[in-house]
Order: sequence, then C-alpha cells, then structure tokens
Amino acid sequence: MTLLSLEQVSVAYDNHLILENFDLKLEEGKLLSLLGPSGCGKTTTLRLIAGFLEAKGGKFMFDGRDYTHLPVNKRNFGFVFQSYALFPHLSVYDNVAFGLRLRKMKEGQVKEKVLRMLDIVSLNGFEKRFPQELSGGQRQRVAIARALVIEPDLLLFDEPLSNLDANLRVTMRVEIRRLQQELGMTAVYVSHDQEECFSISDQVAIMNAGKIEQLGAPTDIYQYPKTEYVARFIGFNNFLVFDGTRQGNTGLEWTIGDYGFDVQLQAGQSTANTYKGAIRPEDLRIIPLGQLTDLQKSLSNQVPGTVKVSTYLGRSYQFEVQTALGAFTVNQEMDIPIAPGQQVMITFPADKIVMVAQ
Amino acid sequence: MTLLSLEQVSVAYDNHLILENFDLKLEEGKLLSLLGPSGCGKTTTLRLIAGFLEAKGGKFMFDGRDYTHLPVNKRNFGFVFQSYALFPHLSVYDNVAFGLRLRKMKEGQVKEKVLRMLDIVSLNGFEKRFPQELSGGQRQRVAIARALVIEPDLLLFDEPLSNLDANLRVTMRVEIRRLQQELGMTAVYVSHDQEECFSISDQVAIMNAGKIEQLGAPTDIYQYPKTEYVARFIGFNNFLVFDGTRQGNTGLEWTIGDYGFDVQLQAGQSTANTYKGAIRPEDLRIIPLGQLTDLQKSLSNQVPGTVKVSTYLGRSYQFEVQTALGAFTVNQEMDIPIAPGQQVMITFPADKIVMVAQ
Amino acid sequence: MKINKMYWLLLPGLLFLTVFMLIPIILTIGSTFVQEGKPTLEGYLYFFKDAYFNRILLTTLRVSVFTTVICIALGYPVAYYISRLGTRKKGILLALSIFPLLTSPVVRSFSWMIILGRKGLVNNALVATGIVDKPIEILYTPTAMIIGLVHLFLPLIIITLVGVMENVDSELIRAAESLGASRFTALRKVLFPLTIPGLIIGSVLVFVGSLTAYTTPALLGGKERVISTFLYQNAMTLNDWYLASVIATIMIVITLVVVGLMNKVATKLNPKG
Amino acid sequence: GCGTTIDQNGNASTGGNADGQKELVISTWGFSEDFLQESVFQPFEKEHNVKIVLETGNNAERLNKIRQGSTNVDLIYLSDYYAQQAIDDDLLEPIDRTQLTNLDQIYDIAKAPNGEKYGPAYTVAQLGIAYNPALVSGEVTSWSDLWKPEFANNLTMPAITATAGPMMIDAASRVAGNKEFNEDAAFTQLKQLDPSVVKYYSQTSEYVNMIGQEEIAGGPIMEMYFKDIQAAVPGAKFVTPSEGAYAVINTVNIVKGSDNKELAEEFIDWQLSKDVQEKSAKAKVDSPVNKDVVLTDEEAQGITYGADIIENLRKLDMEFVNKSMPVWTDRWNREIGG
Amino acid sequence: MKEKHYGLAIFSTLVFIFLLGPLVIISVTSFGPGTVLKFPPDGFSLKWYQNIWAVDMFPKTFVTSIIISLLGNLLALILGVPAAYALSRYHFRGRDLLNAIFLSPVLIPGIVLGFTMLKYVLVMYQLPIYAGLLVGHTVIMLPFIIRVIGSSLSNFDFSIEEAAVSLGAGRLQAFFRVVLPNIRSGIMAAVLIAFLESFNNVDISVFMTGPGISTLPIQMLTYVQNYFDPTIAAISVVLMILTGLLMFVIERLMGGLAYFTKR
Ligand SMILES: Nc1ncnc2c1ncn2[C@@H]1O[C@H](COP(=O)(O)OP(=O)(O)OP(=O)(O)O)[C@@H](O)[C@H]1O
Ligand SMILES: Nc1ncnc2c1ncn2[C@@H]1O[C@H](COP(=O)(O)OP(=O)(O)OP(=O)(O)O)[C@@H](O)[C@H]1O
Ligand SMILES: NCCCCNCCCN
Ligand SMILES: [Mg+2]
Ligand SMILES: [Mg+2]
Repeated sequence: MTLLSLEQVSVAYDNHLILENFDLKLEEGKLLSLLGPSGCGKTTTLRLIAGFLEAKGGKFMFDGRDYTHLPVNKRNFGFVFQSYALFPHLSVYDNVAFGLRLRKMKEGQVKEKVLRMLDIVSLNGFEKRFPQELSGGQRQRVAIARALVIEPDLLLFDEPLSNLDANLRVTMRVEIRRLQQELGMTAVYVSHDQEECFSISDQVAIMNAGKIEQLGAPTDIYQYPKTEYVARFIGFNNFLVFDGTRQGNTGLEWTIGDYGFDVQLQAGQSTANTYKGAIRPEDLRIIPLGQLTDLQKSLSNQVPGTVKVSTYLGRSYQFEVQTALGAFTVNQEMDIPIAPGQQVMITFPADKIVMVAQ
Repeated sequence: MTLLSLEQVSVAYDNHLILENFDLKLEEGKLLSLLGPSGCGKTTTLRLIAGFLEAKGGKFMFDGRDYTHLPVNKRNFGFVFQSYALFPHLSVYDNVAFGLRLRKMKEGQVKEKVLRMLDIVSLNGFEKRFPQELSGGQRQRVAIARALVIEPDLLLFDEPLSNLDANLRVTMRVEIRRLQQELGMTAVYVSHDQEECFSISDQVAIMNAGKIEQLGAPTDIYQYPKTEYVARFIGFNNFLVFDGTRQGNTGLEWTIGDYGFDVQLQAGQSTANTYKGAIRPEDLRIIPLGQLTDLQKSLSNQVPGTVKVSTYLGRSYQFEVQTALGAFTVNQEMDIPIAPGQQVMITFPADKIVMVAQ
Repeated sequence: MKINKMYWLLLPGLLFLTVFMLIPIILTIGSTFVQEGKPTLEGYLYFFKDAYFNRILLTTLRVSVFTTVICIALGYPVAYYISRLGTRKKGILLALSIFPLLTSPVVRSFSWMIILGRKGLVNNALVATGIVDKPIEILYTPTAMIIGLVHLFLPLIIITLVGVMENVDSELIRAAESLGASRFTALRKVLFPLTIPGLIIGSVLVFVGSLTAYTTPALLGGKERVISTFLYQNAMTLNDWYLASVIATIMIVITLVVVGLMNKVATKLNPKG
Repeated sequence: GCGTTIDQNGNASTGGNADGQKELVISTWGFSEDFLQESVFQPFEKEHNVKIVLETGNNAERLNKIRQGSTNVDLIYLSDYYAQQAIDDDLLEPIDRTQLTNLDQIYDIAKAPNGEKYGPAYTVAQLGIAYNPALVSGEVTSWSDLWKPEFANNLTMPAITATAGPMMIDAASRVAGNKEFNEDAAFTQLKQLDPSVVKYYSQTSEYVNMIGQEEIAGGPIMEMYFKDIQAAVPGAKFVTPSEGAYAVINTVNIVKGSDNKELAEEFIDWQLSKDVQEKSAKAKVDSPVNKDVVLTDEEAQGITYGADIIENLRKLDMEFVNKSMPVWTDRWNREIGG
Repeated sequence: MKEKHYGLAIFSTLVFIFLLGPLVIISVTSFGPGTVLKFPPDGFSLKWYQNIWAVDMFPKTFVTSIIISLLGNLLALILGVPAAYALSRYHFRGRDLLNAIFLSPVLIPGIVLGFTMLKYVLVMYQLPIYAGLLVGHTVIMLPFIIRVIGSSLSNFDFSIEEAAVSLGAGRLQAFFRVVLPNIRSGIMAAVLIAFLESFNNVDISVFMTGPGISTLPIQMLTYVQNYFDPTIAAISVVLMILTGLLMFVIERLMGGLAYFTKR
C-alpha cells in the first residue's frame, strides 16, 4: 500500500526553485534512500515531508490523508537532523526522553525506553552529559536515539551516520534497519555513503538538481543505471562513447573508430546509437602488455594504454590509464602495483558494460 | 625533519582525562590521519594542536619551537571544524576571504585566491550566499576553502568530507592531497572514511581511548595490524582464537580443537601462543558444500558452516555464517547469492590470516 | 499560513500599544502642527530659528553621544568578560551591576559630590600627588553630567550585552583565531558583528535615556543646560504643553534619525543581523 | 500610622466609600504626614465622620492632575504662583469667606493672597539668606551682599523654576537700585552674579548638601530649612536681608467641581484654627499665620514667627509673576548661566 | 574551557569600582546619625533604617511598586515575547516599522508620555488609577522586553525548535520547553531591565498615581524635597540587600543565576 506520496511538489527558497514538480511514492514499511550530489535537494525533500517547508505547489498525501498543510507536530514523523539540532539545555537523557514525555508517558516507561535506546546507540553512561560535552559522533547518535525512540509513523534521516567510524556505522545501520523492520516503520534516508544506502534500502532514488533521475531496487540501480548521470554517480567512472556498430566475431559489436566492443544489452534497449557504455573501475582489468600473448592482444573489448598514476586504496590499487580512447580509471587488487609509465592492456568484460542514455 | 611533536601530553575536560601521556611525531610535508572510534579523542587532539585546548601537562613542539602556550592566532594553522563554524554574518566569499584579509592582502589578490579556491570546492556562483542558505555539503566545502586558502603551516582537518557524496568526496580528497603536496603543507586529518584515510595519508594513527595504538604507513596498517583492536577497527572482522600448534602437511599449523590453520607469520612474530588470527570478510571464500570434492573437504584452513543472513552490499553480498568455531562474516562477489540455510565451506587463505596480539 | 500565525503573535502587543500609547501620542504630536484649527509649523520654526536653542540641542546631542560611546567602550568588554565567566561568578557580577540602579538619584548625586567635589576624593588625590596644585572643577560641569549618565546607564548596556553574547557560539571566535586573528581582531570581526543587534538596542536605550534624562543632568550638570530642561520648564513650571510637545517631537525625530543611522551602520556590519 | 485612611482602590470618583462615609480628597505635598495625620486630619475625620484621602506630589504635578480632572480632588494646597496658575486656569472654586470663622485671627498677608474669592494662606514663611561664616568674611545683611567678592565662586542661587526663582528677579531689580520693578536691570544684575554661582539649585536638598560639603558658602534659602543647614554646618547663620525677606505663601483652596464644598471650607477653617496652627508650629512643620499662636524663642527656632517679621515680608504680585514667567524663564535661560 | 584574560579582568574590576564606589559612599552615609547626609558620618546609627518603617508610606509604596512592576512585567512578557519571537523568527515586509513601533515608548520623553497617558488613559478611557498605572508601566516595559529578547533571538538556532516540533511538541510547547530555556539569559536580562525601568520610573508614575496610590520613587522624591536625612540612602541599601537576598534565594533554589545564564 502506498503510504506516502508527493505529487507535483515544488519548493523554492525566496524565488529560487529547488524542487520542481517533484513526484515520489513509498510503500508502507519500506525504506527509501535519497542519493545525490551535495546541494541537489535531499535535505529540502526531507524538510518538506517533515513539514518544515511549505510547498509552493503540489500535494503531499500520507496514509490516505492530505498532509500538505498539516502542522509538523501533528505528523508524528521522526527527524534526524544533518546538524543534529540537539537541545543544548538538556542532558543526553532528557534529549532522548523529550518526545516520550510529550506523549505523557510514565517516567518509569520513559526511563526504560530511553536507556534501551541509549544502549542501542552505545551511549550508556552518557545520560547526564550535555550535548556540548560530547564528541561529534556521540552527538549524532543522540540525535538518532531521540528520533527513533518515539517510534514514529515515518522516519526521516538526514545523513544520520556521517560522523561515525566504519564499524559503528555498520552496527548502527543494521540497528536502524532492524528497528525499522521490526516496528514496521516507513523511512526516508539520506546518506552519502552508497554502500550504506544500498545495504539498508528497499528503494533507492537518485536525485539530480531537484528531480529524481532513477528510482528502483538497490540491485537494479547498482547494476543497471539508466542514464549517464546515474551511472557516474554510483561509480561507473569509465565511459565508452560509441560511434557505430559492426558485425564482430561473436555477433553485433559497438565501435569506437577501429576498436570493437561486445556488449550485453538490457531488456528494452535497442541498438540505436543513443547509448554510452559505462563500466566501473573495479570491473576493468589491466595486464602489463609484456605478459600478453599475441592472440590475447587481438581480442575485442580491449584497449592498450599507459599507466599515469597509481594510488593505494587499502584493498586495491587505483590506476589512471591513458589510452587512445581517453583516460580510464582501473581499480585492481594486487600485491605489487604496476608502476606509472608501464604499458598495459585494459580489458572491458562484455557483461560489465552497461548501456546508458546520454 | 620532525615538524610537529606532542610529548607526553595530557588533556582533560573538567577532571575527566581524555588524552593521557599522548605522543605524536610528524615530519614536515606529510599528512597524518587519525582514525579511531567515535569519542576516542581525535577532535581533542586536533583542538590541542590548534591551541583551542590547554594541555594539563606535556609539551607541544612545532618547527623546533615550543608551541605549548603559543596563542592560537600566532600559530598559522588552518582548522576545518567538524561543525563547520562558518561566520553566519559573512557571505561565502567573505568567509573564505577572512584569513587573507587579516594578512593584509590586496583585494585584487584576495579575489583571485578566493575565486580559485571556490572553484576547487565547486562553489562558483555561491559567493554571495550566506551560510544559512547553503546545504550541509556546501557549508562543509566553504569550511574547507576557508582553511586552505590561507596556505597555513599546518592543516588540521576534522572530518572535512563527511557530508559530501562519494564522487565529490573523491574529487575533494584528491584536491586536498594535491594542494597539501604542492604547497608542502603538513596536515593532520581526521576522518571516518577509512579508504579516504588510507588513500590520502603518508601516515595513519589508529587511536583507542586517548592513546595511539598503532602508527604506520597506510599499507602497513592496512595489511598488518598489530593488535586485535586495530585489526577489528580496520575491518578484520573475523578472528581465529588458536589453542595450540601442531605439525601439519605443509609445516607448522595453528589449531583450534581439531581444525588446523596454515598461517604466514610476519617478521618478528614468534610461534608463542599469544596471537589471534585475524581475517577480513572479503578474504574469506565460501562454497556451497555440495560443490566440493571430498579431497577439497579434507584440506586444512577450512571450516564448514551454515549461512544465517545474506545482505546485498552493491558490489558484493555479505553472509553471516555459523560454524563450530563461531560466526564469521564473509563478503563475496556473486551474481546469485547463497540463500540462508545453505551449508557452506569457509576457506581461510593462509596468506590473508594476520597474527595479532590479543 | 506562516504569515497569519505571525500576525497573531504580533497583534496583542500591537493592539495594546496602539490603544494606550500610539493613538494618544499621535494625537498629542499631531496637535503641535495645528493652531486655532489651522495647520502650522510655527512651534517648530520658533525653535529652529533660535540659535540659542540650536546650541542647547547640540550640547545635548554631544552629551548623549559621549555617554553612549563611553557606555559601549566600558560596557562591551565588561559584558564579554562576564559572559565568559563561570556561571557562579557570572551571577554575582550581574547582580552587582544592577545595584547602581537601586539608588535614588539624589543620594547618588550626593556621593558624586563626595567623589568629584572641590574637597572630593578625586581632587584630594590629585592635589596630594601634586598632579594639580589646586582642585579642578569637575562637579557641575558637562563632564560630571556625562559621568553621572554613564553611571546610570552602564548597567543597562552590560546586562543587555551579556544576554546577547551568551548566544554567540564560541567556536566562531576560535575559527577566527585559527585564521590568524588576534583575540581582539576575532572579537572585532566576529563577536562584534554578531552582537550588533544587542549593541544597537543597548545604545538606543542609553542614547535616548541620556537625551531625555532630567534628574541626573539637573543634579550634576551645573549651569550647562540640556534640552530636557526646556521640556520640563515648559511642561511643569509654565504649563505650556504645546511647546513641551513640540520639543518632545523634536527629540523623537532626533532619536529616530539616530536610531535609523545606527541601523544603517548595523546592516553594514552584519547584513544578516 | 495613617495607612487606614487611604482608599485602597484609589477610586476617588464616588465621593464616598462603601460604608457611606464621605471622602475628602486633599492634594498636598506629602511631608510630615505622620504629624498631619495625627494632629490635623484624624481629629477632623472624627469630628465630621469623613475619610480623608491624600494625593501627594509637588505643586506642578498636582496642578496638572486637577487640570486634567483625572481625580476628584476637593482641596488643594499650593504655593505662591501655582495657586495663581490654578486661578488663571479657572480650576478653583470661589470660597465663602463667611464660613471661615478663624479668618480674623490671621495676619493680613495671609488672608487673601490671591484675592478675596480664593483661599487663604495657612502658612507664610520667609526666604532669606543662609551662609557659612567660616567661608565668608564679614556680616551678611543685605541681598546686595550676594554680589560681594566673598561669595565669588561660592554661591548657590535658586533656579528660575524653583519657588524662589521669581523672588530673586525681584531682589536683583532692587539691588540694582530700582524702586519699581525693572526687568532689564534685574537680568543685568543677575548676569553679573552668574560667575559667582557654583550651581543654581532646584531642590533644597542640593543646597543643604552643597553647604554641608563646603561646595558653597551660602545663598538664598527658606527659613524653614535652616535647621537642616545647621545640622550640616553648625556655625551657619540665617539672615533676614535688610531690604526685606520674601514671603513664601502656601494657600489652601477648593477645587472646582468638588462635591464637598462645605466640608472643605470647614477643613480650611480648621487648618487656620489656633489649635492646629500652634501644634504645627511646635512640631516645626509649618510657620503659623494665626496671630494668637504664642511660641517661646526655642519653639520659634527655624520657623518664621512674629508680627514684626511677617508683616515686613515682601509679597510678589502673583498675577504679574505668572504673566511674566514665560519671558523670565526664557531670558533667564538665555542670559544667565548659559 | 578556561580562557585567561588578565587585561580584561583588570579593566572589568576598574569598571566595577566605578559602578560600585558611589554605592559604598551611600551605604556608609546611611549609618550616619545626623539629619543631613554626611560623609564620612559623625557616628553610627540605625535610626534612618528604623525611619523607613516609621514613615509608613515607604513600605506601602514599596509594595505598590513591586506589585505594579511585577504585574506589568508579566503583562509585558505576555504581550512582548510573542512579538519578539515573530519579529526575529520571520522576515516579512513591515518588520522594520513594527520594530520601530515597539521601540517607540522609549523614544518619547517620559514626561510627555506620562502626561499624554494621563490625558487619555485616565481621563478619556476612564481607567481606574491602579489599572492606569499598570498600563503605563506595561507600556514602558514592552520595548525592553521585545528588543532585548529579540536581540537574543537573533543568534538563536531555530533548528532545535524544529527538532522539538518534529518530536511532537506544539508550537507553544516547543517555545516553552526548547526556545525559552536557551534564551534564558536574554529573558533574564529583559525582565531585569524592564523591572528596574519600571521600579525606578518617575515620569509615568507622577501622572498616573492618584489619591491614596503612589509608588516608591515618587514617595522618595517627595521625601527628599522636604528632608535631607539619610533615610533615602538607607532605602537604597535595603533595596540592594533585598536584591542580594533574592539572588541568594535564586542561587539556593535553582542552582543560581547560573540557571538563567548557563547555556
Ligand atoms: N566539553 C567536554 N566536556 C566533557 N567531555 C567532553 C567534552 N568534549 C568532549 N568530551 C569527551 O571527550 C571524549 C573525546 O572527544 P572528542 O571530541 O575528541 O572525540 P572524537 O574522537 O573527535 O569523536 P567523534 O569521532 O565522535 O567526533 C569523548 O568521550 C567526549 O564525550
Ligand atoms: N535557506 C536557503 N536559502 C537559499 N537557498 C538555499 C537555502 N537552503 C538551501 N538552499 C539551496 O538549496 C539547494 C538544495 O539544498 P539541500 O539542503 O536540500 O541540499 P542537499 O541535497 O541536502 O545537499 P547536501 O548533501 O550538501 O546536504 C542547495 O543548492 C542550497 O544552496
Ligand atoms: N513646611 C512648609 C511647607 C511648604 C512646602 N513647600 C513646597 C516648596 C515648593 N518649592
Ligand atoms: Mg543536506
Ligand atoms: Mg570529533
């Protein structure tokens, strides 16, 4: 059942339109992530849903009721602010208890809930501290606890984990997901951490300058971006700008000059020349030219080039490779990196190239 | 040449010790990252270096001079605040120009530098905006620009990119690294993004409750954590708690009950039973039991188990596997995930097991 | 919708002021432009043509401006000092700064006589240390008037400013210092602009207060006249409320101009304030 | 105590209170309230079964209030030209002198200071010169002595707005040698005095404090305050200048529209009675105008007493003063002390 | 975090000497035995303190003053706080004009304001004296309440108010539970200044008092026109002691002025 729907909503600051005819639908009990570059309107969308912003036009329906003009405090939505917005005059405990007390809950029950929630965000023992006396990450966790504890009808998260370390971030996102699913809460989630978005969401929306460019299940988006913009955003940093097609050894091949590329089309895609091939750095493979046999050299889906830069990424190395078709970025796990200046062959696996609208 | 050194520094809020006998050395022109869980004292360390905090004891030397009691403004350090701390009464342009104007730079030159810096942080056209009129990520970029533009002797970054999207974050970190190296600036960098830390740093310090637990080059730390704490922190989520050694097929084997593990020791490590084996989820391999030959089943470095949970991570799937030796987390790239409930064999590659102090 | 809400918040106060003050005052001021049923500016021309009146006006303005500037110069640093103190000390100093307001002007002027008089503490000290060889005249001069007014209004500006300064995030001062500003520069370029709203209101209160003050200038001011002397003479002794209202209107216009100027400067210093 | 006599609602418009007791609203200065309550108001209240409610403040303030009619005052005490202002503005009810049985006991000067239609003075005091002999060489005997070098930079004078202000203009005119009042001469004369003046006082407390702290050597002052001056400067002297001291005349009048005119007249008569006048004099609250009051030397200390003094006091023409005040004030502002 | 400001500390000390020095003299003279103010006094006496109670207009008008100032303050807060909030929370056309209007009572010379209010509020509107006095005092307190609280709100981060609302607080609840506690130093300043402004007021009270009703400053003024003894000094000392006691009680009851100033 559709719980939340934004229909043709427009939002402006002063006379500067931020969202224009924005549409969004979300099923009950689902978690939707908003992903998009800084300044594209994610916070604005959340604030609109929360009721902090008034739409210039359009309609916001929630649970079958028109929420467009419903006051914020009547909405029972939980909001985790990008800037935390903790109450400076209240202790950690009182910050978290705030919403419960407004609901006239008995102190005993308040205490139980608050302490359980502080436990979840690993802040036991910090009850008496004031926000000024906390580290950035601790503050952020208080903000999360405060929003979650009221078990709202809709949860709105604005970069809730941005100031947490990797481990805590994983723990917290698992907790958030668990609570959300256990309590059947619906949620809209903004984060810059793509792994986080993909792992936590039922739906991901990729935003571009106030519009949703693609909306879908995490695996769909991750594997099959529909546009160059989306592809680029989710890490398909390499593009092949085809100039035609030809018959190759194994079937139809896309060409750039003399180079031929075998590509697997997705359902609904034609061979029309309105596509670019996109591929992730970690899907490209490079081999020093010297290690290749002549046969290998003659295969399609290959481009020779020179390593320009090599960067250590922890797990893998990243190489900038200059080729006749432009520069490509390749991430490859290896023990001894290929040194800059070396000649390499880049391989573009046919099943990893995704055709995207230009 | 050692540019910066903290010697036996202690810092306390009220009477609550945060850093105790803290030592740190940094060479000129190098970038050091501080990594550690939320609340471990990273911000405190930066604030101490910046001069916002007074040490209870110890000494801070910079460039051969005693900086322990030098006023903040005499230090010429740039600070990027976790909370941005933008001047609300100044436009983006004036925020960035603030430090330059203090240096009595001519307006023409100020303008040139400010505009170039705004270009670097992709905020052209935002000059006249005020902080309140910016998105979270935009504010963060202004904070970065403001600190970088003065080309300080030492740069202190407190989670400078936490609110940026993945692409921008990479672009920005490359820019920061480039500027830092080009201008020969020394920097201390706090971030929760480990990839960011490893890719940008000359040195990484892993902090634990106000102490540095391990300090070293990124590759060293990444590959060879010395303690369980560090290992856990940088993603070695799986541990083998050995109970002895025995002679195996290929040499000495570490044992847990009947299970035997071939392990490559690092230089300096003995066979004394004071180690745990640590291994990353992405270094473990699982194969459904049915697909294994009997021979394969009898090899060492293997443990059978049952998949409990499977999570989509974008690139790979994550599996929780329950075994006789406890639960292990495995990340594996695959097109069709192994369903929960299936029996699998986990393989622990000998060269990926790292021995860490307990 | 937001706008409507806002008007509901403003309405009660506005209504109250309108009924009890605005309408009466507008009628009173309006009456100064009418004589025998005809519109006239005679009352105003009478004053503005008069060099003597203009001189008094200038003296008054000078005293008010001096008082305001000194109050800011003394009050601002003290307010900053208080605002950064531990909570306990802060309370004590705030309490101490309101004490002067609890003393009657007459006894206060008596104690200024003890301090500034010919045989007062200051003159005794000056003579004893040989800085001057005979007592200097401070009491019953414009200087004494200004001292008295500063003593009267300093608490006002201190309390106002402490209230405002506490809402300025101290991290901003650190940010400025990290960019190379000395503490003083940081205060000047960051704290100061952010406290402008409080400073303006404090200054307006002091300026208007010293412009309209009657008792303190009368008690300490010696022979120098200020404009409120005229207002009082006309109103209370001569019972000429027409001229009194004219003078009052002139004073109101002056303050409006000064407040306007201050707001202009304020917007320049803190466009977001 | 007097707390019981005050209407807590402050609502004096009914002219009576809940128990049907009449209310007499008296507007007065508000000094010596304890004495007045006990010796003047309470006996009157008892005798007439009336409740007296006080409105206090200085002349100008109270005058303004009866002008606006914001409270219904029955009786008002005013000094000198403020009474004349009230008359000029038609705020006072003509008095029925036949009701004032004690009128023939009082000095002529007090009988009808503002004309037969209006109230009598219930007290007359003299304005003379007080000084500190330690700071002034030689005797001070005359108004003209103020112009002597002994007073250079040592003198205080009443401000034009003080009760004594207009008297000093008259005095200056006379010092300048004019039998008839000469305004120009008066101002020229006062201007000459200006360099000597440390401060023009508008409150008597300023005078007392200044002389106490030796900021001044002396200046014109009402005799009734001399005891305070002596407390500050034990050796101080008060003189009645040879040209004559000025009469400070305080009257009591009925306010127009009073519902209690007869009662008010009875009160005025009571205020003039030997009994009240004597008690007031002995308490050193008011100088008596009732000729039958007999005081010992000591009782007369600090108050203006005795036919010889009172009959020689100079009394200004109040109507003239009032008419001239705007001009005098303006000239005084411009020409003196500026 | 402790910051050291020796220069500032010395400067502040000097300023406080300036502020409090005259009060020390006043306090000392209040113990003099003579009927005129004298410094240094000739001896020691408490009779002027006794005199405060002997002249029963002092305690009486003191009570009136306190009641008027407190009630007026409350009224001014009720009228002023919403206005201050609206003026700093929302940016709209006509805001400057409204700001000026709300400031206007301090721009008008008190005596003219007092006289005008006498003419209209008491005479024309026929308000009883007590009510008129209250109205007059409320009018002069309003600008202090609105502008001082307003300037505190100008640096207020309203996102915490949004947080409260999102947690289910109504507008009023959010204001009282979140906004107010965070600007309490501003409120404290406003209430204090307004109270003192009213408690010390002469100009308005002179016209708005009436038969049987007066305020302490008016009573004191009346007194000094006829007596020169240290009673007034003694009253000043008593007022300071009362203030000190009040602070002490606040300190005990709610952890001090800290309650109002801590952020
Ligand atoms: N003003 C303060 N008073 C008391 N304790 C404080 C104060 N500021 C910080 N702390 C405590 O000091 C510890 C270290 O804080 P710090 O801000 O250095 O952490 P951090 O490593 O930067 O954490 P994060 O990653 O969450 O920002 C934390 O436990 C925090 O609660
Ligand atoms: N008060 C304001 N006035 C004017 N423009 C604003 C205001 N607030 C935000 N904007 C602009 O609106 C756009 C969208 O802002 P929003 O905060 O929704 O971005 P975002 O997607 O949340 O970005 P980020 O990831 O950086 O937080 C930005 O370009 C921003 O500059
Ligand atoms: N005891 C005499 C009463 C006279 C009141 N004088 C009022 C003086 C006004 N200047
Ligand atoms: Mg945002
Ligand atoms: Mg931190």
